[in-house]
Amino acid sequence: MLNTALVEQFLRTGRVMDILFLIFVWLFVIYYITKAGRGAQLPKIRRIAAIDAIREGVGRAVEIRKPVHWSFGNAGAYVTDQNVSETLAGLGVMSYTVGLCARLGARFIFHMPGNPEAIPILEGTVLEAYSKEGKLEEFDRRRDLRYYGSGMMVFTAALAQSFMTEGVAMKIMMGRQPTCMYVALEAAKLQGAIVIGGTARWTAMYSFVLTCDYLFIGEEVFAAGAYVTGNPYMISSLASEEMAKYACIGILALGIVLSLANINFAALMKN
Amino acid sequence: MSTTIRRDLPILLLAIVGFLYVAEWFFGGNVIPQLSTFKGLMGTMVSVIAWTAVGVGTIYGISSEYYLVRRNRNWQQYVTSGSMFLMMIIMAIIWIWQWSGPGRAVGYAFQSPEWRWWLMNVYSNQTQAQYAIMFLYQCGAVYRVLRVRSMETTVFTLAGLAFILKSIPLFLTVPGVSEIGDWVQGAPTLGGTRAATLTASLGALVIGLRALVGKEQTTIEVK
Amino acid sequence: MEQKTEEKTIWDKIGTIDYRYIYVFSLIMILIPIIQPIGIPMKVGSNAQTWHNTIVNIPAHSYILFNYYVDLSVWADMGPILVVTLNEVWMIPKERDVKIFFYSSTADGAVKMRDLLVTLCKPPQWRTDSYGTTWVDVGYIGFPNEAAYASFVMDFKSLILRDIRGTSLLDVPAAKEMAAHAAPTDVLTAADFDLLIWSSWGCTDPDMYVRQFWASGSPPYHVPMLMQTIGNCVPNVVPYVGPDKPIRAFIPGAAGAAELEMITGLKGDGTKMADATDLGGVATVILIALGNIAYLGGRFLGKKKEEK
Amino acid sequence: MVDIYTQLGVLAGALMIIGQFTMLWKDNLYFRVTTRIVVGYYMMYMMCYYVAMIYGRTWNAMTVQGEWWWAVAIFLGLLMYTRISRQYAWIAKYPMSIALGAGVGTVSVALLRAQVLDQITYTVTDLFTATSAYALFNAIVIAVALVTTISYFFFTREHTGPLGWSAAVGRAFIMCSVAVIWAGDYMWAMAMLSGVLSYMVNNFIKGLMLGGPIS
Repeated sequence: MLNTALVEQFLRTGRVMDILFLIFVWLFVIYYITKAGRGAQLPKIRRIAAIDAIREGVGRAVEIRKPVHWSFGNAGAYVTDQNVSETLAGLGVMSYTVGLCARLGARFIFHMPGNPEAIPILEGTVLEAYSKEGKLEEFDRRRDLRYYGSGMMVFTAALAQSFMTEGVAMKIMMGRQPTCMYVALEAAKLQGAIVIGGTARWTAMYSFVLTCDYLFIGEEVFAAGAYVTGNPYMISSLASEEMAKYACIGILALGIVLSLANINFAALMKN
Repeated sequence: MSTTIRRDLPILLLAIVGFLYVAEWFFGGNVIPQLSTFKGLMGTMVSVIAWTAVGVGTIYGISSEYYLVRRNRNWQQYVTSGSMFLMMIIMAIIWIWQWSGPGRAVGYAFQSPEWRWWLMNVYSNQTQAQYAIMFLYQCGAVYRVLRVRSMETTVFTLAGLAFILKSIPLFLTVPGVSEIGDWVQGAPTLGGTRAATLTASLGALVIGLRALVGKEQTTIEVK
Repeated sequence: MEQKTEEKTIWDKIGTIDYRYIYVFSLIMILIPIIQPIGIPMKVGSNAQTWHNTIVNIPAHSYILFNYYVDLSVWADMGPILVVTLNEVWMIPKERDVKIFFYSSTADGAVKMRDLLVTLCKPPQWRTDSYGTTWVDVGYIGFPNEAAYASFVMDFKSLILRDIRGTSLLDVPAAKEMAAHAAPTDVLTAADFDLLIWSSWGCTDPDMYVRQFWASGSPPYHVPMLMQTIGNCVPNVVPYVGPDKPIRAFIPGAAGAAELEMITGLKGDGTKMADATDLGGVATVILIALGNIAYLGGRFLGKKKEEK
Repeated sequence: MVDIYTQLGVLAGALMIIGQFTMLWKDNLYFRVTTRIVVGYYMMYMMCYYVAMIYGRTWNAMTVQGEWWWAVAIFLGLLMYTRISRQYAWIAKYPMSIALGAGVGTVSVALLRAQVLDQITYTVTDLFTATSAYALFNAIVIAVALVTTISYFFFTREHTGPLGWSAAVGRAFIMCSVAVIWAGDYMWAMAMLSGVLSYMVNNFIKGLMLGGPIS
C-alpha cells in the first residue's frame, strides 16, 4: 500500500506508524501546554485516593512521632533508559510528600536506590521541597538519606531493619520495582504503618495490591506525578494522554473494520 | 546569569541529547548513519558516567552509618555498624589483592576463591533467606487478604487459586484444573496485562515528551 | 477507666490467628518432605515434553547456543532446570555431531559453571577430550543491556574476544565452523545457530530476546528458543510460546524441573522440591479456606447470632 | 573429607540464614548484624565492580587506541561528586542532564512499537486468525479486556454511567492479571523456602553437625 522504497529514503524501515502516532500525541501535548500557558481552564482530574491518603499519613506521622519512609526500590530510579518516566513521576509525588512533611513537622527518611547516577536529582528534589517550605535547615543529609547499593534482598533487609529500629508511620514506595520489594512493604505493614505505593512495572504490581492501604495502579503513577505538582502545564498535558488512549481504541476499531473488509491490518501496521 | 548556568543550560543539554535520540529512532540506520553512531557512543558514555558516579552512593552510605554511630554511642550500634565497615574493608582487601596476576584477566578478583567464598556462602544465603521470608509473608497475606470481600478480592482469589492449583503437581491429577488455569492465564490475564502495559507506556511517553519541551517540573526545579 | 472487652466469636478467632502461627504452619508443611520425602505422584505437562523432545530430537550437525545463566540468589528455583538441561545436552550422542557454544550473561554463572562441570553436570569423556572442536565456552560476557545485545547478535566479537582458555574466538575450531554456517561466514552471528537455550528471571527479558534473536537481522534470525524462567514471569513468556513462535517451550521453576527430571530419569533437586511444592500448595489451600470460612461465617452466621 | 573452608562456609551460610529469619520474630542485634554485613558487602561489590568495568572499557581504548572521549565521560562522571558540596552541587546537573536526555529520548520513542502499536495489532489478528470457537472466544475476551481496562485509566472523566461500568469490568481484568502474576511469584518463593530449608537440613544439620556429606 505504501511506496516502501521511497519512504525508506527518508525514514528507517518500519517506522511510519510510529512517527504518525508520535506526531499525533505530540500535537496534543503542545496544544494542551499552549492552552495552559494562556491560562485556560485546566482539565478536571478524577480523584486518586492514594494522594489524599498521603496527607493523612503525614498527619499521622506527626501525631505518633514516627517518621515517613520513602523508597524507589533497590534500583528503581532509572534515569538513562525507558524507565526514566517512572522516576520523574515518582519524584513529583515525593516532592509533594516532603513538602507536607516539612510543613507539618514530620521526619522524612529517604532510602535511596542503588542508582548512583540518579543521586543528584533525588537529593535535589528533597532539598527543593524543604527549601520551598522555608525549612531547609531541618534537612540533614547524613541523618535522612540512606544508601545500601542495589542488591535486591540486601535492600529489603536494610529497610526492614530501619522500620523496626526507627519506627514507621507511613511507607511510600514508587518507581520501577522488582517483585521482592514485597518484603519491605509487608515489613512496614507489620510495624503498623500506612502503606502507599504503586508501579507501572506490571509484574510487581501484586506486591502493592496485597500490602498497600492505598494504591497507584499502573498508569495512575504518571497521572499522580503530574497532579500533585499543581503545575498547569503538567496537569493539562494529561489530557493528551487521554487523546492517545482514544486513538488506541480507534485503531483497534479500525483494525477490526479493515480485517472484516479483508484488508491485511497487520501488514499495514508493520510499516 | 546564575539561573542560566544552573537551570537553563542543563535543560537545554537534556533536550539536545533527547532530541538526537528521537531523531536516531526515525532517521538513523541507513538514512543518517551518523545519528546511530552518536547514539551508540552516547549509550556507552552514559554508562561510564554512571559507573564513575558509584562512589557518590558509597560516600552517602558510609556517612549515614557513621552518623548513626555518633548519635547512638552504645555497644550494639558499634557492633552493627562495625560489621558493615569491617565487611567493606575485607572485600576491598580481597579485591586489591586479587585484582589480577600472572596469567589472569584484569578483574579476576570476582572469580577468585576468596571472593567466591563470601559470595556463595554469605551473600547468597542471606538473599535466599530473604526470598524465603517473602514466602512466609505471602502466606500471611494469603490468609489475611484473599477473602471474598469485594468483587476485586474475589476475582483476585479465584484467579490466583486457579494458577496455584495448576502449578502444583498434586492438583494436576484433578480433571479440569489444568484447563481452567490455562484459560485464566491465556485470556483475561493476557488482556489485562496488555492494556496495563499499553496505558503505562502512553503515560511514560507523555512524560518523556513533556521533559523534552522543558515542561516537566521534576527536571526543572532541582537544586 | 475500665474498658469493656468484646467477646470474640469463633469466626473472629479463626479469622485473626497470629501471623507467627501461620509462618510456623507453612514452615512445617514445607519441611516435612525435606526431612522425609513422600513421593507424591505427578503429571508431565506439555511444555516439559516439548522441551525434552526439542533437545532429544535435535537434527544432526546442529549448533546450539547455550546461555548458562545463574543467579545464585534464585538458585533453588532455577538451578535444578539448568542441571537437568545441561545433562540432557551432554546426553546427545556423539554420532549426531551437535556442537555447542556456551556463554553466561551473569557473573554468578561463570563461577557456578566451573563447579557444575566437575560435579553435577560432568560432560562425557569424549566431550571433555574434544573441547574446542565439539563445544566452546566463552564464560562471562559482561552484563549486556539491550543495546549491547543488539551488537552481540550481529557479531559476537562485540562482547567476546576469547574463550575461557584464552584462545582468540575465531581461532577455536568449533566457533570457526559455526561462523561459517550462515552468511557472513567469517562472523559469528545469531543466524549461525539452530537453537538457543537461555534463562532469566527478568520478566521483561523475553521481549528483549525475541526482539534480538528472533525479529532482528536481515533476513530475521528466527532462532528457536527454549527458556528457563521463574513462576511469576509466565504471563510475560506465554505470548511468545508455540510451535511456530519464537519460544518453543519454557520451564517455570523447580516444579518444571521435576517434570523434566521425571522424563529424563535424571532425578535431582527438582524432584525433591516437588514434594515440598505439593504440601506447600495444600497449606495454601488450607489458608485461603480458613480466611474465607472466617469471613463468610462472620458475615452470615455471626449476624444471626447477634439477632438472637 | 570436606575441607575446612567448605565447613566454615556452611557455618557462615547457616548463621546468615538464621540471622535473617529472626526478623520474623522481632528486631534484634543478630538480625541487624547479618543485614549490615551484606550491606557492606554489596556496597563494596558495586564499587569494585564498576571500577573494573570502567577500567576494562576505557583504559585500553584511551591508552592504546587513542579514544580520548572516554576521558571526557570519566570527567563528567567525576563531576557527579560535586553533589557532596552544597555550594557546588549544581555542577552535577550537567552530567545528570546528559543521562536524563538519553533516558527521555529513549522513552519518547522506544515504547511506541512493542508496547503500544504491536499490542493493538496482536489483539486484532488474534480475533481474525482464531481457528476454533474456543480461540475466538478467548480473542474476544482479550479485546474486551483491552478496551475496558483502558477505560479504567481515563483520568479526565469521572467513572460514572457507562464509563463507570466499563471501568469496573476493567478493574476485574486488572485484578485477574495481577493475581496470576502473584500466584507465579508465590510458587517461586515457595521453591526458595524449600531450597533454604533443604540447605539447613542437608548441609548444616546432616552435613556439618552430623558429619555427613555437604553438597
